[in-house]
Amino acid sequence: MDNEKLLDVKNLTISFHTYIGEVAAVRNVDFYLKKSEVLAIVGESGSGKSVSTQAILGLTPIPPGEIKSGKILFKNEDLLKFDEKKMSKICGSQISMIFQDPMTSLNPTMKVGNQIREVLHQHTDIIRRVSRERTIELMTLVGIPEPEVRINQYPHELSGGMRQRVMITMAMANRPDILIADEPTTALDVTIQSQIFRLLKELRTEFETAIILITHDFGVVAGIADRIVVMYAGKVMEEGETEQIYYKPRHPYTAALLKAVPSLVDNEKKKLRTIKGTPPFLLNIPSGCPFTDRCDYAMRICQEKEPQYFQFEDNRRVFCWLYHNQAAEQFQRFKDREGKLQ
Amino acid sequence: MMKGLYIKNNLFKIVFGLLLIALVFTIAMTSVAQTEEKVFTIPTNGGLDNLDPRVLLSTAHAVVQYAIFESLVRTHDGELLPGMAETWEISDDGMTYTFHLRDAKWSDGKPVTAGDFVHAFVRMFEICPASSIFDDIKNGAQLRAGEVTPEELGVKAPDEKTVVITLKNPVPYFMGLIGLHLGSPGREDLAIKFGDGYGATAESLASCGPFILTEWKHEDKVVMEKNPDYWNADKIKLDKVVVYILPAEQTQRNMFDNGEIDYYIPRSEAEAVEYEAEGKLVRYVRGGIRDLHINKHGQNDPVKAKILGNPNFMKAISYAIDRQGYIDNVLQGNGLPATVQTPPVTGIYPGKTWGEVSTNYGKYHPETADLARSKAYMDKVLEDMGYSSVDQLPEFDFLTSMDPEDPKDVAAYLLSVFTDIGLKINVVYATGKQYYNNLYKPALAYDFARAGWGPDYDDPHTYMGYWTSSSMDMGVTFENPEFDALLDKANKETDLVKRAQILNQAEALFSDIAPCIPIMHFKGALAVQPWVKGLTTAISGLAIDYIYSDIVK
Amino acid sequence: MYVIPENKGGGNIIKHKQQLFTPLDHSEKIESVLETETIAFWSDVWRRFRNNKPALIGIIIIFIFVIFAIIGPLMVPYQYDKVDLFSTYKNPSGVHWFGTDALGRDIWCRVWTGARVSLFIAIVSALSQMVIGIIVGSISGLSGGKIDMIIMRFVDILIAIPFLIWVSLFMLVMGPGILSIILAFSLTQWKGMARLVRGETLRLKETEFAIAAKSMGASTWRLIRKHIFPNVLPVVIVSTTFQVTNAIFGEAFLSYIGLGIQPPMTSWGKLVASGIAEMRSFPFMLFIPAIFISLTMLSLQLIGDGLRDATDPKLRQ
Amino acid sequence: MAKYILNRLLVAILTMFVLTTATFFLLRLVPGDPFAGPKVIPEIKERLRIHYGLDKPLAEQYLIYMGNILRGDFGYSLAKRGHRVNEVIKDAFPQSLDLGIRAMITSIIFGIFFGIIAALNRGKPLDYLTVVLVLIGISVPSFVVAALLQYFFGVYLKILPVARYDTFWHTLMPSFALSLGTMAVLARYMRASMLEVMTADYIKTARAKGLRNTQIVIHHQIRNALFPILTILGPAIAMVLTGSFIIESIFAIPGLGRHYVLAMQNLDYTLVMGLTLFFGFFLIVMNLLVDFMYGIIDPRVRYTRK
Repeated sequence: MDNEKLLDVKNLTISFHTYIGEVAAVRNVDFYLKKSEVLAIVGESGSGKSVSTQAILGLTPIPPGEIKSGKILFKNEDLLKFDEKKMSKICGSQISMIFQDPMTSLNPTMKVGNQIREVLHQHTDIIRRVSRERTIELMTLVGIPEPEVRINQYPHELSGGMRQRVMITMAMANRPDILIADEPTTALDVTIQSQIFRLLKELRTEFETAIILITHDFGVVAGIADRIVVMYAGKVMEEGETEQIYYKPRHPYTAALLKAVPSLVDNEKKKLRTIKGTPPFLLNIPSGCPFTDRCDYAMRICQEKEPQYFQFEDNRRVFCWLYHNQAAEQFQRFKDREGKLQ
Repeated sequence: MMKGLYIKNNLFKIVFGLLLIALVFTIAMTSVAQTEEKVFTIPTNGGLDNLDPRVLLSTAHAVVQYAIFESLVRTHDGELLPGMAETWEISDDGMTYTFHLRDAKWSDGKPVTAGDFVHAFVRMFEICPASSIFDDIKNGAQLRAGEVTPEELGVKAPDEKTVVITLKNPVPYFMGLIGLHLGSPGREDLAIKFGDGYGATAESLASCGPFILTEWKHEDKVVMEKNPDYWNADKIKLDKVVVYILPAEQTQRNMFDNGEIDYYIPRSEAEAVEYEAEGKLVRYVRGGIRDLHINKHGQNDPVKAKILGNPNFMKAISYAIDRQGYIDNVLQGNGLPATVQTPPVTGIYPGKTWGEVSTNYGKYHPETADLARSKAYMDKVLEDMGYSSVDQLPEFDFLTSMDPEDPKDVAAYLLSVFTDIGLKINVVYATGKQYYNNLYKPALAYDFARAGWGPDYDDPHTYMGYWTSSSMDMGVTFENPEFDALLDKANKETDLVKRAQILNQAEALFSDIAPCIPIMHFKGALAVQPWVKGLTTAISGLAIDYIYSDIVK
Repeated sequence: MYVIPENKGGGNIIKHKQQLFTPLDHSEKIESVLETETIAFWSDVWRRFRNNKPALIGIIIIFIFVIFAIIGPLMVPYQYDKVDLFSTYKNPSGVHWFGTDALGRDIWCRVWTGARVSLFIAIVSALSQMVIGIIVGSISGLSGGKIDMIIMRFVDILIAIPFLIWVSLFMLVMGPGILSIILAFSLTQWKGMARLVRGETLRLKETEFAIAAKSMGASTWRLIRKHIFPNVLPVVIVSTTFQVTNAIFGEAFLSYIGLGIQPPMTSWGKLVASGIAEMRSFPFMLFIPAIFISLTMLSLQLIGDGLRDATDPKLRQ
Repeated sequence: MAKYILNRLLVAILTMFVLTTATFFLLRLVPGDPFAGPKVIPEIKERLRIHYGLDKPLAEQYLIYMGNILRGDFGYSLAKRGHRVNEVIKDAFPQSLDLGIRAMITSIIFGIFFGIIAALNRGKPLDYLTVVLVLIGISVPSFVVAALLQYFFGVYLKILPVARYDTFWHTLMPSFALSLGTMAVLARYMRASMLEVMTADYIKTARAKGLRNTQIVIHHQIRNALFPILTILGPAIAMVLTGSFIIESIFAIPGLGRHYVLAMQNLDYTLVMGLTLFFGFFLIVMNLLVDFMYGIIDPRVRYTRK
């Protein structure tokens, strides 16, 4: 079982030291990734999903950040113990990442060709002349038209979709084992979004790259992800296979998130719902479940005591008191109201 | 992207290379500069703008002009030497001077002619701001006013080698005047050729003095080299004279300490004492008066005019001034308390100084403060005005210059005196030009003005002449017909002893009632490098005379 | 269907199970309350400023200087313009704490009198620049169009000439004196502030709350007072702090070239200028006022930096 | 781009026009007579006024002056008799320019260097040390620095010439004294700019690409941090220009700044006018150049202005 796990994040806790105190951004988070699998990490902004994935590549700014505990096992080696030199061998070659805003993620004063070549030169002994051809080849592969022209352009001269394709070229240049895509389409419009996802799917098939897709939008997950991890306030709320989560959400938060997704099937009938309130500020961690104040099914215990993970047979975990045997009454209410989804 | 790095490396190489080259050059140059030339180096504050002696008047200009031009005669170390004139005769009535020129050449090879002197004097009366000191020359003032033609001026050239000057008064100090750089010959051809730019560049000038102007880098330096054709060239020992323009006095002192300049005028007595301890100080006598002018017209305010025109008011202030205390403590002795306008060292007739002749010293103004007398005088003023206390006096404007060459602290001391006797003062602190503008007629925009006067020639007349009614100089408001008549009489008197008596009488009258309070006479102090030999000083004219100096290192 | 795990921390829960597993009312949930933005903002700024040690030291130094400017001259039995010919050029001692100058005037007294003048000039001119800048900038930003263009071209012209040149020209016209210096600084130095305020105004004009306020019929004045002014204030305050330093240097420069304060009144700039002349023989005459100018400049810089850090929206959170 | 340049040029010309007019009339408001002086006779003063056309009505003087300026002639100086203002500028500008360039280079090299050092060591002793140095640079008046340098290196250590502007060694102290303020400002900006870039997304990208820290600093951070610095070069040039007023007099450098102070004190209308216009013109041109340079170097600006 374990050797199937390409990446295994265990008990990860990350805090940020700010002038007003310590903010616990990620608390005891566990998740894993299998070979050529697509894992989606879903959650609102501030849920800790970006922080925990950036820690994989050692991108957590230290200080103010501090990794308080945990392990990130990549091919059974703990990445957190790697020094800069070893880490730079992994980054961009075995694990790479693309970011939310392709405008700001590309160096504005450097030609895109050079930015792509940089990653080739960094990890291979390829000579300059060949690297140019290779770059053009890669750009063609991700569907950038006229790569010979684009290679000499600056990021601002490209459209948003093209920029993200450049980012993907860079990320895929060395055929990594894992690609972390941090909200890759948020800044793009809907048609481009689907193109990018199609591209990611193709690349995954072609290179057998495992993908961690970070998003706040359940809508984009369904078509691509194999498994889903739902995060909220630095905690994993629910984890399971896509289809199960999608059709049978077991955490009230997951359910609420799903209700916020516009459905293509029957958007006429249903009103789009949003979750009331805002996520808690993680400076003072609430004593109970962090979702309590926004939860429609909150119980007194939720305010007082942090829930446990309830492990289900079908490889699902839920972080909620509803599954305690004494909460049957409230659980029934949940089942009745959210049953429509199931 | 490695390009950026390469450029940076190259830049470092370039910078490093340049530094290395500069180092090599500097070392090379310093070794070349070690020559046996005798170079005398002079500091000056600046204001070296036009070297035509007729255009602008300043110490800085004079330092160069005395070296590159030769007047008819030259005063050196208190002695009258021949100059361009080999010999001269003075008529018995003292009104006609005939000068016979020697054979001399300008630096461009043209001979110096009597016509050059005529041109110089005509030009002086036409454009020179200070030409009034030559007003004793016949028709001089009239030429300036445009009333006569240049041909009628009392300076004539009967032939190439003779200059005849006719005066309207037989002034005894005329030989001193004619030795001023103002009276040096000028070049009409160059003046026409260069127009407004004449005198502003080294190229536009021809030299005829002991040194030749060879380089003039504006606001930086003036270089003069020994004139081999100078009539007394055998006695000139310096090969080169360099004038550096150094506006900050602190810089001058630093350069002097580093041996980069050959003399330095200490800016305070404290500095002078330090140099005295090093044995580098030369103390000398210098003419000049620092005084306080009172505008008796009170800026056309009748009440003020009544107060300021009252001699008792003048004395109330004068007796409150502690001249000796000020000089001893603030200037550490670098000055003489002035109780009359004319400094005692001033010459009057052969063998006598004014100090030995005048009977007015200490009589009308005190050396140390006498506050009781001051108060007595003030009470008289208050009585005349019908006031009961000093507080009723109006506020007075005290005009003071901010020219950095003037020691500001005299004004500050005077302010404290005003405060002591209870006057309300409004300080008008004006820049150079604005100061003169306020001070002079017709503006006379002051009640009190801190002023001073430097001698044009070594005679008491230079200190009194500018207080006559017709004078336009220095914002004076004496306007006393009796005083005017005495001065006029003195200038017509050929008997020097009688003349001295008349001047003494005029001085007594002036000191008693004139709206002018003398404060101090100057003492000069000069720090000189030990290798400089034969540097002399003078009461008037070129204060520091280096023409015949030598450098012995 | 489900496999319910054992309760690990069970005992506690079972005890109160009835209460613990009852649903929570809405009223029992904590609603996240949004405080009034400005109050939260300023207390936030203060909190961060307080943690900035250098800035606090700066404030303390300036405060001490202000106190001494007020009481310093009264602490000694001398007056700043009182000439004492019998104690000139005295080194600092128990009698004259900072020594005396060429006229025997007590330098302690003169330094603090100079502090009054320098700080007064600096603060008043910085404040008046601020007022002019805010007025011109907000008029320009709010009205837009031609008025904006004309004002901005005018500002361009003012900016084209180095500030010392403008100030010296104005000083020449108005004659030396404290009032002239303040006027010269105020009349020529509001340009940066106006630009700043205009930029902020333009930006804020487009923000939602301003548009909302306008659509609800708020008057322009109200818009400025309630919405634009509080938002512009942080940048304005920071910029004013730096203007104070400019004014202190400007005054020193004017005094050095002789266009500054009239004697016997003095200022730090004047004291430094005369100190430079006496530096070789009496170094204390330069160092004492120079240290005060430099410390003041340093403190103001620290305060300015601290304020900037404290109000920087990027650093908030 | 062409339209932008044209617009900027028009504004520059308008600025020069207003500047000329304002200075002309402002100077005539100054009380005093440029020909006043010790022992100056009124008739001679009057003659000089006529000679320099100051007796004409103000409007006529203005028109004549504007006409001359269009021909590039600033006329004769009133106080520096016999000197054309053009010549004065021509004589003095090279020294000021030389000094300015040296000071600018010094301040740019050291300012940027210190800024980078401080930013890279943020929160460490080296950062504090640099910040303190920078603050001292800003806090001590340049004329105090100049006077101290002159005494220390010239008189006390005797390793550098006290004053004047002659060999390379002469240029060291004045250009260093002049560069201090600008150096400090540049260091502060560079530090802030570096820190801002440090948090930029593309730095994260670079790290995710597996670039090492030094590579990131050199290839991505410094390069991008330098661009905002360009915008303050204009004001920095102005600072160096006016900073030279006092430095030039302390080190006896025959430059423009010294003339400016003297001309002001002497009410030398024509010289003050000429120098003000020259300074203005120079600054406007420099600002334009900096702007255009910015447009050329920074691809983002180049794009948005097309």
